[in-house]
Amino acid sequence: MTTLSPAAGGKASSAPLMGRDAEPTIFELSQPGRSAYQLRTTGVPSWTAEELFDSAMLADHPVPLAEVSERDLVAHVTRLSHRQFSVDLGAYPLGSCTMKYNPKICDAVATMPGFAGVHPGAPASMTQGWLETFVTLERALCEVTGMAAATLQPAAGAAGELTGLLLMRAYHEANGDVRRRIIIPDSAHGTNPASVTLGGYEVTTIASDARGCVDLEALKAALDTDVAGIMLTNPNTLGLFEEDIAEIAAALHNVGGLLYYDGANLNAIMGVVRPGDMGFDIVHMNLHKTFATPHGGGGPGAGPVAVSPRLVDFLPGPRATEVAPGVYDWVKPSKSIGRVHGWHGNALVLARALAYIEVHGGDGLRRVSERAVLNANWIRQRLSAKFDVAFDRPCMHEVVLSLAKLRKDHGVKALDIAKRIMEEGFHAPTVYFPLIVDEALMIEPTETESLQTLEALAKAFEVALDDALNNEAAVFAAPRTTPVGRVDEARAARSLVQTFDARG
Amino acid sequence: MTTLSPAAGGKASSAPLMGRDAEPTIFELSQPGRSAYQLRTTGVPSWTAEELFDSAMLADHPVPLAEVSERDLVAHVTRLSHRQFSVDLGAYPLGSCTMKYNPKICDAVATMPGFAGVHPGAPASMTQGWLETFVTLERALCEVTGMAAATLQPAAGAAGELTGLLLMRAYHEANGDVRRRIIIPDSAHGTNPASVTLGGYEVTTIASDARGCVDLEALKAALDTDVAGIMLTNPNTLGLFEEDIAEIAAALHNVGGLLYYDGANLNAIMGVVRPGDMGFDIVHMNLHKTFATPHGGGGPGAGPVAVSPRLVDFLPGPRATEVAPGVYDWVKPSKSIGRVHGWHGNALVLARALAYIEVHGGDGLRRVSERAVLNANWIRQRLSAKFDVAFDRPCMHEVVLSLAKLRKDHGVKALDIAKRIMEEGFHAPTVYFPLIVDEALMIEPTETESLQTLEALAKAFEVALDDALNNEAAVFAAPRTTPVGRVDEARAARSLVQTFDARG
Amino acid sequence: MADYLPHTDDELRSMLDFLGLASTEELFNAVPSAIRLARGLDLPNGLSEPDILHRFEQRAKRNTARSDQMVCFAGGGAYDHELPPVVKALASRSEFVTAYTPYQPEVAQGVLQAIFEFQTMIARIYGLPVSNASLYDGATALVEAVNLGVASSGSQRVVLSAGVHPHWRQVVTTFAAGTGHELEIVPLKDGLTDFSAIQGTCGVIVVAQPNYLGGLEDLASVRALCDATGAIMVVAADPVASGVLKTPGSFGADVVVGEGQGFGTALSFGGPYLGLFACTMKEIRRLPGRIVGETVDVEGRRAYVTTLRTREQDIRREKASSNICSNQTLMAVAASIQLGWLGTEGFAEMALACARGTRYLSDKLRTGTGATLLHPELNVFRELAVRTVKPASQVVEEMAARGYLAGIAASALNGASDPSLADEVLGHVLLVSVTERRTAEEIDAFAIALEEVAQ
Amino acid sequence: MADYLPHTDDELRSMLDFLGLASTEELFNAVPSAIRLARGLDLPNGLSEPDILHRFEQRAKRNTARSDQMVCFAGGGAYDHELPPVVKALASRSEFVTAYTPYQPEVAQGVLQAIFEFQTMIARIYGLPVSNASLYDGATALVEAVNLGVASSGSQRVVLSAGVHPHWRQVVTTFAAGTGHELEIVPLKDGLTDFSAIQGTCGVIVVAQPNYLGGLEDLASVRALCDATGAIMVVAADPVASGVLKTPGSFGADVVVGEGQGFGTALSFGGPYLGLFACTMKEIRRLPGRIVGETVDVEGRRAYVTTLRTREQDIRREKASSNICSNQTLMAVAASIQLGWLGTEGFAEMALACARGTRYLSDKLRTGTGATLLHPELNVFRELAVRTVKPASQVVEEMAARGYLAGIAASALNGASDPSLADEVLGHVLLVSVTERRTAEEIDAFAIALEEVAQ
Ligand SMILES: Cc1ncc(COP(=O)(O)O)c(C=O)c1O
Ligand SMILES: Cc1ncc(COP(=O)(O)O)c(C=O)c1O
Repeated sequence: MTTLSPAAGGKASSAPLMGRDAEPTIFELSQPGRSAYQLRTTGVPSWTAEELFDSAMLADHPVPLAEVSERDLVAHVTRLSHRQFSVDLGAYPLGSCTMKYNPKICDAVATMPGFAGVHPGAPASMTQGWLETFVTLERALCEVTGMAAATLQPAAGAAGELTGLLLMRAYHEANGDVRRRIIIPDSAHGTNPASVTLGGYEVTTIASDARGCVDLEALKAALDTDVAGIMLTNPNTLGLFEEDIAEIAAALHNVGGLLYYDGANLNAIMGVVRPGDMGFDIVHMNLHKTFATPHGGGGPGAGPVAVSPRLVDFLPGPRATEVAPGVYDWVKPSKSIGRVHGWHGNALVLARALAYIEVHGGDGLRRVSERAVLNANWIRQRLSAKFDVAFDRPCMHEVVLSLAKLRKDHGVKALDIAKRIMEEGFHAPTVYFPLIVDEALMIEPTETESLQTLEALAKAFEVALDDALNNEAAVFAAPRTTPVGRVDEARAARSLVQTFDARG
Repeated sequence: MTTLSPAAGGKASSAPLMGRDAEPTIFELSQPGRSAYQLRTTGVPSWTAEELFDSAMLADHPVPLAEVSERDLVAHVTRLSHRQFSVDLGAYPLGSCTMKYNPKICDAVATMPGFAGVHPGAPASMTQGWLETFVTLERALCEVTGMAAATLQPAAGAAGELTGLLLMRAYHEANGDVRRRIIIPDSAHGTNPASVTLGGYEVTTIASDARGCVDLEALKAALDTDVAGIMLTNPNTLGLFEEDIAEIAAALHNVGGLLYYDGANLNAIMGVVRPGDMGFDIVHMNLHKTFATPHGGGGPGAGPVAVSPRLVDFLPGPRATEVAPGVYDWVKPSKSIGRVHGWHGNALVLARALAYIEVHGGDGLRRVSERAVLNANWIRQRLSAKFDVAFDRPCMHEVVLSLAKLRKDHGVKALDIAKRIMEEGFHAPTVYFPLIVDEALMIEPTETESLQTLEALAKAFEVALDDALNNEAAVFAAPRTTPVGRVDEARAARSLVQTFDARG
Repeated sequence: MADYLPHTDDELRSMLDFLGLASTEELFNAVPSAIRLARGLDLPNGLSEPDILHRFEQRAKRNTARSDQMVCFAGGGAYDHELPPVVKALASRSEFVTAYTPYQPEVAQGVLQAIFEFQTMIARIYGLPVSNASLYDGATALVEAVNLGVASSGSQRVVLSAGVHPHWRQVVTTFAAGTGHELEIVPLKDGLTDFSAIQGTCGVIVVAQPNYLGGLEDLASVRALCDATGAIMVVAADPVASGVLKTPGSFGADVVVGEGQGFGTALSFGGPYLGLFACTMKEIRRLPGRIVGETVDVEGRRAYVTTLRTREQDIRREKASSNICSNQTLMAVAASIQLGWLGTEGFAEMALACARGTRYLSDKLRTGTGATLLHPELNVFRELAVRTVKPASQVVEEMAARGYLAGIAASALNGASDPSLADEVLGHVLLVSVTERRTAEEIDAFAIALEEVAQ
Repeated sequence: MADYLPHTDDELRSMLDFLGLASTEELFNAVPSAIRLARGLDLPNGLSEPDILHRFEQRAKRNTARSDQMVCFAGGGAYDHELPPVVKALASRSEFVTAYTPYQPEVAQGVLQAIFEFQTMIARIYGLPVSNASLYDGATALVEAVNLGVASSGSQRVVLSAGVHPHWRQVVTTFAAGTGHELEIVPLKDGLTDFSAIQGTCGVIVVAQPNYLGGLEDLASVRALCDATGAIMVVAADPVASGVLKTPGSFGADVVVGEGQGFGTALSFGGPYLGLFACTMKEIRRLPGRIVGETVDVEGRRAYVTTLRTREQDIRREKASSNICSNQTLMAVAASIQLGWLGTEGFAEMALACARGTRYLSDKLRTGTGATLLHPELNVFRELAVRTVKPASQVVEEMAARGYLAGIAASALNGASDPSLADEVLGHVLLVSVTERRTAEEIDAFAIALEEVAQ
């Protein structure tokens, strides 16, 4: 490799400002009698609580929250923010999570008073802009996935999965067909089996083959008319494309089963290949991954579910529908499974996604996927000299390393390497997922990271490895530069302190 | 002192996130061919530059800026922000600067599209909301200062000073009165003498007396009809109220001189005493200090100038004026000195100030001053056991310590103590101002800091002192926990690198 | 002009070279050509940010029901509460917004501590010792509560008050198709749940507090019924009500769920919102979703971390307590900030102000004929069921022309029929809500307009 | 309900006790009672934040000339340039917003580095080696430039082109009353400065590029004139123009000043804006205001600090190069972000787009009769002087009704008469500006409307 200029990331990603002490909780900052709130002057009579309610209902003491000034609230929360790594501070190559940079235009759209300030119970006549947004987004998502229609209600990927399974169930039931099993490869994300249970099915796990893909023979052996369907992500969680997908689809359809596509990895294939064209019947998308909603420290997301024509009538409802050119209304599909969200889904996340799609356009979305795959392959190739790549061949948008050998030979775990990488100023990759890879480190650089950042990231991996081989103590002690050092997770579970009040 | 619960500030104010390396400049992050910008699709013909301009005018090469992606821009700037202390992160007791907490409602007002999006050249008929804001603010400022009218044009305190001096000049000239001197106490802020020069006057400096106040006799001795006026701040830069102000005013007025009030310290006296009632003729206010515009890393501010009735006609213009109830227009004062700003002043700062005033109300403003003075006196009393207070008596909103003895006995300078305090997670106090105090440390806690924070701050001073007495090396090495250690200022001036291109 | 992809042409070439590829197309060699998309995506060309902003501004114009342009009297689970600039500013800090789930606690103390504070606040508000780090929304939180209740009680018999918000009931029904729970809906009588017919062993009993017509239920007798039937007591509780009323936990609720939108989240057309979930210590290992615990780091410094992870889907897979992975953390962070801003006193004041405003409006409607109270004798909280002479949905449309979002027609939530309202009134019930943001002046004018329009 | 003061009643008492005071009133014992305010301030009572926000929203409604609701063709020194969400988000980070002047460099590297980058960018844009950290606005930057020029040349004779923005000329005139500079205003001829009458030694010659009617001056001959007269050459230059035109520095300007609002600052009703100031190395010790330099810390790490501080008022006092203290740092930070966002290519593209739009509009106005070009033959940049049959100020009012901020009537800037325009045309000159944000569609419709209205 030629030498590259400095990266927009790495050690400098966030310099220490001052000190390394813990920030007190807001409850410790609290002083009786202090406050920050200000409410509107209403001119409504100041009835007492006793005048308004039966006394049996009345609280006998106020709920104790914190009592702080606005100034102290601001300082407290701002300081907390300085104890938090984020995409905006640097690269976040967390596999399976697609921590791409999210354009700020999406924030701008999601905070427009004409979107954010709209009550969800307002009639369609007064929310045409929102309905248009939904319909336009639904169409775009269907084009990207090759499906016929979609529900936008599910609030995240897992909610989409469960929705999809209920759609399967409704479909089979409408055919008078009772089926009990769902097939899931052992590389699947944990939400898949968990959703299956909630969908009232049993999980049949099939092992991956030596290529890291679905073992076609094992699959065929598992198939019968008790199988309601299969859940797959493609590329799978190893970042590998399931090349036999057409055969898999045929096999499933042969026994009357449906194919569910876990779209968490859609970022790899936009404009290249579509789940619908692979033979999938149901697809959820993680808008918070592929379509650039920032992850918010754990959410919110949105997990729309798109389906093939035969499932359209079963979709949750009501659905925003264009009932005449430029006129929108809520329409409930004829055999709808019902609502899966209290209102219309995570609407502002949906608006963000549409902004993202519209600013990119069709070509742009394909470019996103190309670059995501390019970056992942570059880092794979760059690291393969010193690291073992699990299932070493060209990958899609992410790549999985196995540190099994390192663990065996040096007692250094994937987690240790992850912690050491953080000292270099990057977020760690995903560890121990997928479960089928020993000591897995899963890297998803995403398309928004530059070559310079990839190189710096690769160097960070090398530095960590170097320490693991020559300076084990440094690896076990890592991270030493973060606001807290390695955290005692066992103690947290053992002597549970789940609220401030639960403190000993 | 009883033990207080933890403060919303101090060491924890901003924990280190990762590493301590420098952030590269944007020019080093630049890669030819990369970009972030997006412009509107206009449909205007794509004429070349050659088709639009005479070739002699055309740039022969584009101005090289940086070439970065939006993602890298965001990471770069966000990381820079993590290398910056601010009020929102913790206490900032910088004397003379009034680094109070600034309510976020002011930001909300200043970003309303109905204010921020208005072109300054739009006629009064289309900007009545702005003119109302100006007129309402002017009236409030006049009430707080006890003056008759004000100009809102000056962009900061220093601009206000110069405007005030030009008003003096115009006033005297209109009286056929040629005067050449302005009196300034030696404790004055540097902008005062600098403004005097630009106002075409000569500075006559008078020494402070043993109380730290204007030496009345020395002042009287300096007065004659060549004196155009005096510039004072009251409380003065030592945080002390000039008790002889009535006598001073009388003496000045006796020789036909005017009194100029440097309102940088207005935060101490709102609702308690008014410059107009003290006998001042001209007052500037630092809205960015007293009226809660955050300082922006050095600006913007706003320095409106209010005057007594005899100076109203000379004010800069045009001025927003209520010409009929609820109807506003621009009116130029009859003998206006002219414009002192390209448009109407720092309008958004003015809007912030009005929001601040309206949310506080008259009582609230007085409370602001009471608490500012209370906090300063508390910290004075708290520190006086271990530190020498310059002119040790009750102060107003700030207090000045002198470390002359420490310097003499231990070679530890005020600057060393300031740097050591920063290791405790607070901003340092002001050092070496006012110039008349040896090894000055000037502390202005402001009213928004809590007792808990004051106590933590006092402890930080004590820790620093303790180190100075017992562990000098730690003081000289401070600060060690900040993004960079002590900075070589001499080298910066000696081998000047004022742009990236000036690098060796 | 740029997209968000940093690769220069030179870099593209060098990267492909490094991989030994001739073109980006070859990156996808693993994708069988038979299934590849042979054409470009049939989507409009990308446009620039200002173009798209302009387009969204045009769309926004067609959303007339904006809380900054219409006076909002709509509630029904989504409220126009105060959302101060300071909370918006803090909750939108990019460190919170652009972080992932706190899998690496050493670099996620900010989010973790904010969640820990959130959990503490929600636990206190609901009067229970345990809260999780959020669920999707109130409706799906109720689904999780029912699942927990069934798992805990071992009985799939789930009794649901018809006073539970119709949408929430619908969501519970949808998911019961998978879990196989047997749902029974219990009707209301005079605006309150009539549990009198319930007998025998139950798995779960669900009641809403207040119910969706605003009525305050008698939680003590629900507790008694649960004791009698062996049911887990689940309350779908408005958390704002705890500012003035006894907490559901103090009545012995086992699980309390609710919608936290009112704490720092804009109306947002229904999402992202904030599912609240609190329970007893007994149920903690059945808790759905993430929970943050306090611990220490290697140097003994206080630190936070997600804990009891073995309940979660990524570890327990098909045996997990729930399938939830992404939740609504950012809203939880916003809620912790908003509740910090409200504080003990503000939280109580806000609830009281809602109650006062509601009383003020209900007093005005006592004398009307066009718009009257459906249940004049009821103790209500922040919601009022108003009976209109004209169909309620028509009233909403006509009130819009006068600048009001007047409420929600019960029929819009319920569909053609509903166990909570008699068929003949359903179309004439308007759900009206008064928050602390409504002034007497606004309420006065609204009452007059409503009386006129509803006639 | 809260204000922003943290003191509880208990704390107040304990603090006063600690000071030995009985009341807060006693804190002010040093203030003679004769001058104390015996009453409360005569200001309305404080209201809550939501009340005040509501009030400002009402006020905002009376500002109809909003760039998001009227199509903006006004310029005259303030431009409706692109202000992308990313720049707003970054520039509003509270670390930048709530910091003071970087007096303690160890905790101010963020602001310092941003200024260093800003200085580099402005120096490049103006084609000079030195830029400061900002001045108040373009007009006051020009005052500083004149002061520097006089100090450098030793002559107080200041020749100012009438093509300099009228407000800026007025500001220079105001401050000359203090400095005693002798100002001479040189008229325009056919839209360009006619310096032909200038002879003898001069201290400073000031020209605007473009001048305020949009016309592009011949900077090479201004340089020659400065050489001939011994004058310091000051150019008040639109920094946007450097995207397509040669920089003023490349013509040998000694000092270049300008208004930086177009780089990341909203129209803001005229402020806070951003005064730009660049000069030759020769003048660096006369530079007004702050300048940031690169250096190292004790460990040799790169660091930034304000430097050459001995020029400044806090050190040099009455002999300082300027009295400026607070400047417009936050706007400079925003500009550095905006210029980073534009980049080399975007900066050029934006300038070109402005020029194209201006040409597109001017072509349309060539055929009209109601609105015509004042100087049809002129090379212009982003500004057009349009001659209207109706008084220009009336045209502005009537165009507003059609949804346009049509421009600025020259008379509104100039007052009754002006050296730059003949008396008989002054009232009929409309200054129109086209930025990169104006679409062909907007310009087409605008030209038609203007032609109709101006008739
Ligand atoms: C492969 C895969 N499937 C499903 C999910 C679940 O998505 P969500 O977190 O939105 O529920 C994830 C999220 O991490 C995932 O990576
Ligand atoms: C006492 C005093 N006077 C005047 C000024 C100058 O104000 P500005 O910085 O707004 O020009 C200051 C600012 O620090 C000050 O403290």
